[in-house]
Amino acid sequence: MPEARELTFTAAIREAFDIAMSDDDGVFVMGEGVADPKAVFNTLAGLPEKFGKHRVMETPLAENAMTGVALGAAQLGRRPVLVHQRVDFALLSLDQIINNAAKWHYMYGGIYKAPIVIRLIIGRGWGQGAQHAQSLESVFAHIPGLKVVMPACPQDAKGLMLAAITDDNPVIYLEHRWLHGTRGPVPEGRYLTPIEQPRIARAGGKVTIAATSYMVVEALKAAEILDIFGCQAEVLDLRVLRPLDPAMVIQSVRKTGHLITVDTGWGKYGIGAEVVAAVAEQAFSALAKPPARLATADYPSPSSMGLIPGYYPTAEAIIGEVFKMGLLTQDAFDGAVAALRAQKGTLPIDVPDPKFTGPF
Amino acid sequence: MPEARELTFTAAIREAFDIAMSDDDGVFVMGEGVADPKAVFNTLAGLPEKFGKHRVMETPLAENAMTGVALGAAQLGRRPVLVHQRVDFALLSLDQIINNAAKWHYMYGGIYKAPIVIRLIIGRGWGQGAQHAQSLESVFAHIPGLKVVMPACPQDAKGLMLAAITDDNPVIYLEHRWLHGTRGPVPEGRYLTPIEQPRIARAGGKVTIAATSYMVVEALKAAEILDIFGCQAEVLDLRVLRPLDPAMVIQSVRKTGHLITVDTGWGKYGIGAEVVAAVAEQAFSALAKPPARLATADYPSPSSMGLIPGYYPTAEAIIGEVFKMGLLTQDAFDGAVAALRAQKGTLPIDVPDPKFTGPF
Amino acid sequence: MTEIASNDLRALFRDVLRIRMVEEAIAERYAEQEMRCPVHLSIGQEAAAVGVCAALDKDDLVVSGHRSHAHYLAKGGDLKKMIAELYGRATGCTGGRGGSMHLVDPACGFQCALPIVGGSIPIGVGLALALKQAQRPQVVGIFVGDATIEEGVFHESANFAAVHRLPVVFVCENNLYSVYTHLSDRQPDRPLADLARGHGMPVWRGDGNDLGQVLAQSREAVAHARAGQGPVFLEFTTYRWREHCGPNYDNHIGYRTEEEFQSWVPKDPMAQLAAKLRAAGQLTAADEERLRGELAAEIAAAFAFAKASPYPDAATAGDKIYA
Amino acid sequence: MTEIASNDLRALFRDVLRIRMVEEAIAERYAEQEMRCPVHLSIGQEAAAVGVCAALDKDDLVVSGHRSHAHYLAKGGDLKKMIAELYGRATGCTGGRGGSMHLVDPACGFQCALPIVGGSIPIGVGLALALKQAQRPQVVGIFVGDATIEEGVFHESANFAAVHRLPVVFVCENNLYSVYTHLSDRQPDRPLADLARGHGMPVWRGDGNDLGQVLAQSREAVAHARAGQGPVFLEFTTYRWREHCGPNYDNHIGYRTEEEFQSWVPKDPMAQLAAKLRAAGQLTAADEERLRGELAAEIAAAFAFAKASPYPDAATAGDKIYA
Ligand SMILES: Cc1ncc(C[n+]2csc(CCOP(=O)(O)OP(=O)(O)O)c2C)c(N)n1
Ligand SMILES: Cc1ncc(C[n+]2csc(CCOP(=O)(O)OP(=O)(O)O)c2C)c(N)n1
Ligand SMILES: [Mg+2]
Ligand SMILES: [Mg+2]
Repeated sequence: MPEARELTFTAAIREAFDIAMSDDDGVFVMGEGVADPKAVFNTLAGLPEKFGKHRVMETPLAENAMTGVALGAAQLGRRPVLVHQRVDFALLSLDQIINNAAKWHYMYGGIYKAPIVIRLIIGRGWGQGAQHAQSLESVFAHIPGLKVVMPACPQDAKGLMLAAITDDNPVIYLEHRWLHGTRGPVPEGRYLTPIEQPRIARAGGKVTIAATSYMVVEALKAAEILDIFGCQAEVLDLRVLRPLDPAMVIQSVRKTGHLITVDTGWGKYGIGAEVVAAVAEQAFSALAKPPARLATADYPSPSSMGLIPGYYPTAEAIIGEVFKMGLLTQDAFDGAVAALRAQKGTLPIDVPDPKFTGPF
Repeated sequence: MPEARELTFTAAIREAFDIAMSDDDGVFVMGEGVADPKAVFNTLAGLPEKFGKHRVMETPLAENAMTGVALGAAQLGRRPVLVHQRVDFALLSLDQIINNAAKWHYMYGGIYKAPIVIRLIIGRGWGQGAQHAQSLESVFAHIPGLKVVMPACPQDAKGLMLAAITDDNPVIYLEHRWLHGTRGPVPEGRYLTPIEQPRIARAGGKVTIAATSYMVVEALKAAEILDIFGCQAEVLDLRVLRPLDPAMVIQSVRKTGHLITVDTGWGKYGIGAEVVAAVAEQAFSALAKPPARLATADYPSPSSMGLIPGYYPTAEAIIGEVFKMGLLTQDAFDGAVAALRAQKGTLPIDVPDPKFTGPF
Repeated sequence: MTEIASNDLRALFRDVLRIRMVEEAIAERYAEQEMRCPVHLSIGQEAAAVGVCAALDKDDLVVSGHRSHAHYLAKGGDLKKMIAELYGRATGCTGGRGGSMHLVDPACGFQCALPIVGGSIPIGVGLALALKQAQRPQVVGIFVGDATIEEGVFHESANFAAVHRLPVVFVCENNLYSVYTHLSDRQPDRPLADLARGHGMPVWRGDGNDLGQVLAQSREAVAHARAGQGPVFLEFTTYRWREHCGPNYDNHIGYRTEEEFQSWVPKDPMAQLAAKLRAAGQLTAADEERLRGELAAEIAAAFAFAKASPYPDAATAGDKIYA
Repeated sequence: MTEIASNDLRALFRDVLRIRMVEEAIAERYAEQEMRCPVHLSIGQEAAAVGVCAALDKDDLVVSGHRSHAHYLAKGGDLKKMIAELYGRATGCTGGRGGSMHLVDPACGFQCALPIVGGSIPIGVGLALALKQAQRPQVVGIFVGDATIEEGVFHESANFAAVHRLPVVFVCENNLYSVYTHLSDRQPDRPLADLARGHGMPVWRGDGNDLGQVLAQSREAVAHARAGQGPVFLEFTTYRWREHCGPNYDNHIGYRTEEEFQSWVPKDPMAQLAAKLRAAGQLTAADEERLRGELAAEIAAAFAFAKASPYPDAATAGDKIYA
């Protein structure tokens, strides 16, 4: 279906909630600040007025209990969406998420379901620091019984949210703060993006870049420049981390012979490890070169922008890996890096775009 | 140093505490049940009497706060060891572990340290079920700032505990319930097992088996039988999951060309993923065959022993992977399996040995 | 406090005796090593379970923790399915998935039991939220122990229930111990129920071994919660007779004295109730014998059912991971 | 309640004014986009910070949360290091590692600040445990907001402090809001301090904008904690003037009314204190001008220091991950 309409990631999420709540009275949103004037970075703007404060429900500061409350309410036909303004806060609720929600259906022999969505925002930039900028998707993705999604474009932001709300299982929906301002085509009305597979964000034949969340943006930046310098990268937006379906990655690697993973979390025991391991197990002989992983540096996020260079993976780092794999000449590599830097201009390192001025 | 003395894993842990508390008045143990008559499966037997209840300190049920209390006390020169009788309970405290303890030294610019040990017991068997038999080491191993150890033999149980208590960083010490009854040589007195490297549990040249915790026992069982059937396996006890040093695994794979990982946790985004990814990145060409991962089945732990077959990796499953890699003839494989089964006899599937009769 | 008619109590005696006999049968057979999961017995504590559940309506809901047998049975849970669950059989209430610490019977409103201490509290509050959102008249009973309320999640849940005036009845069975650790090692010396008062809840405190008092106080508390006046808190003092987990007596191991235990024996909720009924002429020796006979038969049948039931098929272990 | 000598108050006026002027300077310069981290200002709430810290000894310890500037300064934290930290410079109190939400100055006993709400509470209690274990005479002040005590960890920590009679002074600045959510949407209608009573703690409740009252109550509370009688709880009612996070006024965005805000303006702790001192003849216009001049110079110097300081070397970002 051709669809010209463009929305921001923020507006796409908002539209998903509007539709979900209109379609099903059982759906309600809960969390700290969901009904306040900032409306969770505007993703819920106008919804308290439209649906009432009992369906966009402020909560006390009580992450663990609120998760259990959502799960309890879900037993009687409600479909709660719990929101935390930072994934870091969800660490207070892993008992209810991992011990209870993830196992609910299984451990009661299938008689119960756990249709809850937990929406978690990954912070970055403007000095957020160690406790407001973690990207903890690996922790969730490791746990059977959960589903874990990370949209990277507005279309998926909406489609995966609608799918998550419709799903009868607990879905962890991780959204990156730096995606909120991005724009892209978004179909009107209700549609579900299946919680099943990666998305081919850009087709190419020379190297496979499997990325998550905001790193898809970096990967696409890299791929555009690489294209100019004669190397066609295929960018896969992993999008669904659990259940992870590696088939599309494997298919791509069979074509390209080269694999680079780039994700927003820490590398050790991270998303890239699973992707690389799955490919190594299932498509070993397709790999022409050792695979490479890019991830956030293996330490807590520092606050000062002076300490940020080198912390997050970038398009430039991706191009560096492509070069190391022997897929670019030295000249092409130098040219690609120069082009990237020119494109970036003088944008400070701690914001995604000039409009982002903190404080959160 | 030759050392004939054998101790159980339990006694080895107890000895570590006895030494640590005798050597340093700052060391104290805290947790639910640490000073009760069961003494945490006897690992602390006699210590409350010897050191006083203020140094083997009962706590209320408050996992998150107790972790913060330990960290706070550590700021003034104390060296607390916090004990949870099940790792599952620690999910209530990941805020303090991940947000605070792991980042303490880093986020305060190096002015503070976090010398705390968190000792977590992994349950298995006797119907423990979904919330008392998780093996969550991947969650901890993913987090920079933590150290994560999993001893698999009495010598390391003592040496790693002493090292953990001596370390100035937060150390997660994961001990498997099914190891408590195992026996092995344990040197007398104070010694530290460095929190640095795997251990070669058995040398061999045909296939590398990288295992963790109780799976080292299964791997050794497999290796013994494999030996009889002409296939020499090298068993590496990973032992230190963070910082993970893959060098020894890589060295072994360069020799054997074959890699199997076996761990006590879930497989997806698990310990094996990191090991396989590290080998694929750093020693790709050394692999003669695709690597294989064995892990706990990708669902919650069921209670009924009727549902346990197939849930945990076994020596038999390891031999199965060796066979699939083409390292055994069909006859050798059949013989190895038969030998294993004969050895196991009629021991029920939900206990490590005939003496284990629950209820925990 | 409402007076309880003694014929009300008579009906409840059966429930108390039944729970006692079920748990004694479990204790007796546990050594056979066929119930291969942890068991937390409520022997000595039955009155709280029975009194509270008697004050609840059939379609009210209940959640519990690790020590849930009595709550499950008092609320009307299926005995056969419970015993089969302890035996790990396919006919158990979760088909062997959960074991003794995850009892469940939605047919009678026994919504769930969970062994992570405090883990079921917010579940119960969430049920109450949904009931209120749907303007349904039920209330939710949440059974906790004296240690359970040390967990932060109790307070978070209590506060939420209070601010939303949810129909929740917190029931705290204060048996003085958390495993082998005495209350005084875990909490300051003040009435435990003050914690609930801090959350603005009305509180009833009673002798948990006196079924009449439990019932009377529970009725008042339930009425309050059902009237939409928000959550309430019941604290019942009682005592666990056997070890924390498992079938045995354990007064010799050193965490409590034989004397302390002996001081509770005369307070046995079952014996007290029986004496009262006998004194009121409502329970003859013959009645009691008949009752015991009936119950013994029912219990024997439940064990027989469990033992005759198949184990779940290992091939199904990977089913129903996702709904 | 103890009477506070007005010359005590005079000395404290300087502290209040200093904090006010520091935060106004931050607010003014924030738009320059050189302080690139979130800032949570205490303007309007200074009296609680100053009064409590005045009641503490130099070597007593303090922990705080996201809104920590006032506590840091009141306890004696280094202003230059604080401003440099907001500017992300190598000379900041954590060398740029933490930013505004992780202020620290062990030299003056300001042990830490943490932005995970409630995260520093058990840290403070752990410090108190270590002090008690070492039989040292200090107490620990733990600053929390009205929402912070909704987190379970507050209760877990309070209970532990109470059972071990630890020298802890909980200080709750009740400014009625959690970000943009009013207290009444989050907690039932009862005195918030009842929560502390539930844990067996003595409680003082006062006007957090009246420095004299804050100081008098804090002295009593601190004395109680220092005497080994266990933790205490102070609740001070106050009001945040600016937005939750950031430099601006935000009464127009809709979560509170301009009228509500205006009703607090006359209660300005600084203005009230100044008026009192003027009436007592302890503060002349000239005094005040001189004070403002001194402080303005100190503050300007701190900003100049920060701006002149280098950023930390990116090459050091990977240092000090492990001790
Ligand atoms: C979060 C958590 N911590 C610890 C345990 C271990 N544990 C199981 S029951 C129990 C004691 C609970 O005491 P109480 O709430 O008084 O109930 P009782 O056993 O006396 O009925 C403990 C500590 C657990 N299951 N979950
Ligand atoms: C665990 C956690 N949940 C949510 C937040 C987001 N948050 C930051 S400050 C705050 C409000 C705290 O309110 P209060 O304790 O009253 O302090 P105040 O801001 O009023 O000073 C919230 C919800 C957080 N930082 N940490
Ligand atoms: Mg108890
Ligand atoms: Mg507030």
